[in-house]
Amino acid sequence: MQRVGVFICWCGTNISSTVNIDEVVAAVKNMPGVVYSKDYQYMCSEVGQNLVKDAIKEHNLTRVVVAACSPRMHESTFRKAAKAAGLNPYLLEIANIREHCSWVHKDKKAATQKAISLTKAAVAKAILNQPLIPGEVGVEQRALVIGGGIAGIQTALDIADAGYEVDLVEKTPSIGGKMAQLDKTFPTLDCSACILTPKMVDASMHDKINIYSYSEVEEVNGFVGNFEVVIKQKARSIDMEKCTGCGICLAKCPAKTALSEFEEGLSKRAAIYTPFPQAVPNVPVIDRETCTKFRTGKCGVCAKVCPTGAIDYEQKDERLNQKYGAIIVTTGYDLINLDSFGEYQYADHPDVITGLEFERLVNAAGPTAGKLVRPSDKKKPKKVVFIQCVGSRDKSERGKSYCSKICCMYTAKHAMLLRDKYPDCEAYVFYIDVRTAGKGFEEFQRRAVENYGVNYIKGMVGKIFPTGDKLKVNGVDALSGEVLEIDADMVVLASATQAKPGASDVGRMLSISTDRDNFFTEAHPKLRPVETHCAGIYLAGACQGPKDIPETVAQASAAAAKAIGILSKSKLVNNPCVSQVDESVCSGCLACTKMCPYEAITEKMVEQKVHGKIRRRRVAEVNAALCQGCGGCTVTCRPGAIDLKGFSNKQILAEVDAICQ
Amino acid sequence: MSVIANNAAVKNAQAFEPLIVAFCCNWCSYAGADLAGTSRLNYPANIKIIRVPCSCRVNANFVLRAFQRGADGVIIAGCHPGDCHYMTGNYYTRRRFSLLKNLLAYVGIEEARFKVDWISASEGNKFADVMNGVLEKVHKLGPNRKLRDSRWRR
Amino acid sequence: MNYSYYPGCTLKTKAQNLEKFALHSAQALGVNLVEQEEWQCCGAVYPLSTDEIATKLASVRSLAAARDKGESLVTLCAACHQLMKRVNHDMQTKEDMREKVNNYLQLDDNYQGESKVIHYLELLRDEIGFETLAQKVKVPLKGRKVAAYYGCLLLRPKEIMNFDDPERPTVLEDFLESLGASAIHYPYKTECCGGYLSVDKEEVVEQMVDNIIRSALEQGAEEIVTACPLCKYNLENSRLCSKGEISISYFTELLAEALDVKEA
Amino acid sequence: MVSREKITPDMAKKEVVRICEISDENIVDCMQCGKCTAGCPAVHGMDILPHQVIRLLQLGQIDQLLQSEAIWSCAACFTCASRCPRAVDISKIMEALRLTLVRVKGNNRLDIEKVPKLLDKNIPQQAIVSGFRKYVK
Amino acid sequence: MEKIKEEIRQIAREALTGKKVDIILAWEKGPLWYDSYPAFFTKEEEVDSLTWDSFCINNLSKYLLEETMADKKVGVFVKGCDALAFNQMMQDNRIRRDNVVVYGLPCPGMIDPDKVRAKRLNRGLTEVKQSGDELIFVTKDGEITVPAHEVYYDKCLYCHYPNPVVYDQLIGEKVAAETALDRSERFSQVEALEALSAEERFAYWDSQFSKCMRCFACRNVCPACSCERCTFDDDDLDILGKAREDSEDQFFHLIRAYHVVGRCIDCGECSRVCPQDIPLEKLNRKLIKDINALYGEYQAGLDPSTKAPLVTYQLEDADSFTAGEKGGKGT
Repeated sequence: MQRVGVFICWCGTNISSTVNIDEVVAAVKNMPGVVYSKDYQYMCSEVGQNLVKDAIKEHNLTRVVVAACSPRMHESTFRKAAKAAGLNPYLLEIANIREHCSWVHKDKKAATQKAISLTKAAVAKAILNQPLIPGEVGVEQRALVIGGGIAGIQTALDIADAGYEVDLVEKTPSIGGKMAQLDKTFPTLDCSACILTPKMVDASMHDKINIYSYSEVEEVNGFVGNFEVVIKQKARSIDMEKCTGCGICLAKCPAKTALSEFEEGLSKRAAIYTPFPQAVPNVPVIDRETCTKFRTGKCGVCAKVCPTGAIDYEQKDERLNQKYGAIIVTTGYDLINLDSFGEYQYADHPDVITGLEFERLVNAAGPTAGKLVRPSDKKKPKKVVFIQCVGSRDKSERGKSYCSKICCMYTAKHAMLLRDKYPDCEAYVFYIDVRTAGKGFEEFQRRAVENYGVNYIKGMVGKIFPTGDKLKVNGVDALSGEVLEIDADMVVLASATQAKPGASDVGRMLSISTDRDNFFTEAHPKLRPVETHCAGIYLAGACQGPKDIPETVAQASAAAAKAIGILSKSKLVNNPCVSQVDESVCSGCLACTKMCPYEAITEKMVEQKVHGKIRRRRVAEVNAALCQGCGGCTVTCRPGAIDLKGFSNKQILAEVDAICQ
Repeated sequence: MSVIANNAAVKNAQAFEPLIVAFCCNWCSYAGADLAGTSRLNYPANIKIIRVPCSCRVNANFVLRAFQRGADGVIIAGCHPGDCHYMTGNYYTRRRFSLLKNLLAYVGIEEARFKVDWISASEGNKFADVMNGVLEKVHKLGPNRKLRDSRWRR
Repeated sequence: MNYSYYPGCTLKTKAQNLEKFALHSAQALGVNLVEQEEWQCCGAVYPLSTDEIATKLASVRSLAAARDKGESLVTLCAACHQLMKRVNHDMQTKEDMREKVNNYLQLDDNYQGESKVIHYLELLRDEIGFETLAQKVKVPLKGRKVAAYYGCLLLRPKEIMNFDDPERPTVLEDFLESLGASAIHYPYKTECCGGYLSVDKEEVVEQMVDNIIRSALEQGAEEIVTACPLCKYNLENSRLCSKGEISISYFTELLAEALDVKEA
Repeated sequence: MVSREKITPDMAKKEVVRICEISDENIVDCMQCGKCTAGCPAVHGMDILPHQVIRLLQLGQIDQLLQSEAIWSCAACFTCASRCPRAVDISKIMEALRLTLVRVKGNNRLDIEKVPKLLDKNIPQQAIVSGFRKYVK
Repeated sequence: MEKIKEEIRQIAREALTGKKVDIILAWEKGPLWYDSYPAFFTKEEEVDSLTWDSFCINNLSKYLLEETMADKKVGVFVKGCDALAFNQMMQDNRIRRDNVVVYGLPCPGMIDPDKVRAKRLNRGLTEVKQSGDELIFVTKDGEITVPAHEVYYDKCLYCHYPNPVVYDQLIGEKVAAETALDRSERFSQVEALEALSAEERFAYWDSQFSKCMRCFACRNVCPACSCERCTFDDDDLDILGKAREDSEDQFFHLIRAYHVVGRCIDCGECSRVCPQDIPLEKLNRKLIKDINALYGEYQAGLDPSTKAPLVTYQLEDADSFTAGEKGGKGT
């Protein structure tokens, strides 16, 4: 017979205002197996925990039930307390009488009855609990960072500086990401390249960091501490050992027909290219779709001019298998495609550009060498209209319902840069709301208005009518109710940010979830912002949601700290709530092996003595290190030969019975 | 489904206090229920939640047992397909209980008494809505006698 | 290929040209448009309120008749097309309305939005294909500078009409190019002409059509084609048009001309 | 003159609820960006701008709207609806406002007796039928 | 069948004498006209009583459970439906394939004794002979010929797999696989029930389930019910008592049907052996019908290498409980 102790928390008034604690205490006394009960104002406090510990010792409790807040909140707290008192922590159960009871019900009588019922279920389950001992697994002391933008670079540097090996995988030929494309950064207007390039170089020089550029993660298996990853290194067509980055091939390549990705299509690049001069690694790639050699078999100019013989047309994709203890996802964001916003003429008129294109147009290293001119006729604009929220805060099919967060600030920045370069050029900003929550942000935006004379108009643009060499912008000032028409020379659209198109595939590969907008979901929106629900996998940067550079870098360091927390351990404990097979009952049908998401169940042969005879039988076997405890197998198993520790068939049936009493 | 509508239903059925057992997966729906609590949303106390690691842990036995023991409705809630914490668990849930739901309807259990839905950790509102929705329908149906063990006293 | 064809009342009176040339051309293209029996006026404007059923019944009758014949329903008038398409969409998606309409109509078979509604232009584009059309052109409209005017009813709302990009449609331009004409692009091609406001608020309509024609003229258009009788009326009523600066015709007239069946 | 009492938001007003029901649109979705007004081709005929129409509804100021010319200047061209970032179909709200008026007996926008004189010989049936559908019950 | 019976006997004799197998599992004629029951043959001389006639309805595959057979080498005769059962048990790893020699028997159909009685053909019946699509009932008073489909089991009339889908050796010629009745018709009774109201359906099933004596014959005969220890026999789990209680009958039947989802080969043996005539096939077929509709046609036992519907999934699987799409207006 088990000796159950029940502890009922008031949670100040959070529980006690809706649940009559006295009634619960009285009811608990009559529950089968309960030998002790106690209520207290804050059971999670040290005093409260001591009540639990003392009672376990004093009353020889063999099972403990705490009726309090959600187990997702304090289960581990109370388990630790139980352990400290010498009780196996898995002999403790939580009854959730706060989130699932006092906070959602108003009727005190009904809430009290429900609290009793939930506690009774927890008692019934606890009686059937078994002591569980977590297993241990080793930790591979190496981290994988997926994505080489500022988030990935910062994470890699932080982990490497802590002394652990880091592999940084970047899909494009160079690390640097979106930040490398930016001209200046808000709210300080310091040059983006000036602050990013040193970090890129640090990463490439760091002896603990290996950069796999032009590479992709193809497969991820395993679990925290022991991820097994396949990295695909795409064929660069260049021998990275031999290439010195002299750049002769880039200049001599005759196929300069591709639009430069880095320059947002505002200029052309050669078939053999490095995305930008400060690329890391400074080794070009051959874009095989553009390259004449690959398309027709003729040409080969780059190979002829290369002084070191680094060009290798025969190079093939290579696959690399590597083990990691932790993974950090920093895959970044994209801008939405504006094709469906025909009223803004983005696809039809060259002088309607995106904010990112504006960055390139004002950048000294950009396609116009920093001379801000209209793409159509290379003339200096006299009136520029900026439109914010193009696709952001847009519930319709063509937009994104969220705020893209960075546009208000970069639009202010753009308008200031414009007015700075051309004081005689007028700047108009159409906005729905201006959001400047950030250190120095509000002051920055006000400077645009007050010192730089940027005209801010609360309202939107209905349509742009290209008329002659002007863009007739039909807008509204919603505050005054004036309908406006502006003859602009150029229009800059603050297009919404979005998750990378492949994010959900990456998510599936890593078994981390994505939200409705395909941004990766953090484990808790407030308290676990860089963790995912998958232990050992962390998030940083705009792949988790729109973010500016300061936030991204902060998150990157946070994710690095979390990863270091794993890497610094030599052993990790397992969740002991895993499946186990009763071999005497298992028929060996192995249906469980077919559905197990972790391939944690295999078959094995056992010898059994039946009626004096040895019988060799096939049965299922669970690898406790791989099993994550979903319990799916237990349902495929008709006779119940496979059961889940901590959530056994008997335990759940007992809960059902208790709840229904 | 509004609380107001639900209160009306309560008035109509007066003495009938349904019992609804909800199996919620730990990672999404149980967390969604927690969020409903944190957001102080309202749903009636008739709904009682049993935590399971994943909706794929729910055995058909459990559902039938709840009905045997006097539940007037049973709910299984898990992560949205594609978002399962265990990668693919709820895809199996979807198949298993699509069939069981049809089977229960086939032997004459009113469809509204058994509900499977996907509720993510961020859908506290949906959690309350789903619970209120089932309760409202069960209210209209009245107490469940089918499958109920005549010896069991609630 | 057989199609059920819904003409609508305007095509039998003031817009006979829209129909006549369409039918001649269809014949030349080997398409059999069979006018529905006992069709009724669709009501000209789609009732936007949720609580109107009676004004949608005529459309459902036509839709159901096409369903019973197993044919797609072809429309020609932009207003009729909008109505047919939206009522059909309602019948597909709004359970409540579906139930009420079927209760009322007592058809042999309940109608659930099974029919496919296509506009004559969609027939040309998707079923015949502009390339095939171009091959059948006998008298290419070389040198004609034609601006296509879409109006509203074919394009919006996009999710339901599914006709073309509502902001940057190309079907009429592609059509014109296939006839050998030069299609003039101008930003006002999708702006509203004022529609039925001409009954009540002529002064509002005046400015709307003015904008449209001016924009077309600016881009060098010499004529405008449209698919809607009311658009044509409003455009023709404008000052610029009265002055003879530009002419308005139905797209089917140019089609018949190019196929050399205008006088068939 | 603006009186303070007049600008108290009253979303629960019966008429506003009715407008939302007839149109099946959610006026709280609107965040007053003004995109509808900016793109409205008939805006020059409006005394109250489209986004202001929604704002007044949000504030429960329905009387002003029912007296306005704006609702009669809307050509139901759906330009606003197709561009609205909040997926609010204003053309449906305009229609609901018109219906609120014409459904009251004797409240037709057009005097049927006078209609024949309004018409010229070229006006298509479509215009007349549409006009009747929009202006008369 | 007469000719094949002789062939079978010969094969059985040779297999036993040649020590190819230790046991032959086949049918033996009993004292009653409809009695052709399963029998083990270990000696050559026993084989004379081996039979093959239109009453060999019993499925022999179920006897092949590895624990039943220990390590003996068995030769077994399988009809079409028995072969599906064999495959299903293979899929469940309940048969040691290398210990079994499978002799396939194309099956013309089996006679339902109840139909014979209904036609009063059983009076003085001595023998039934098959002749094409007709059966000749030899009685003391002479011979009566009836069309075979009039006396075959209903399930045989829907049978799609009269020819064994697995065998080591096929005996005789394959028979035509056309079914006497449209195969989709096998769901007609399910559809009839579906068309009733919930109350009517419950009343129907309640009256059926309450007849149950929990003899477990349905389970024991079922090739899909091959667990080492059935969950209903798990006293510790306490899900099924011994008392006369409707809810437990309902529980048993629902879970039994549910446990054979994706395994049920639709052989109909459960209903046939039910002493209370509970129409269990209407439960099984409901589930088969839903699987086919939701996840595509699946025939259990056809190919042991395919994954059963409940241990696999598709990303875009339909379900029966979420109405409409996510999001959109009004949600």
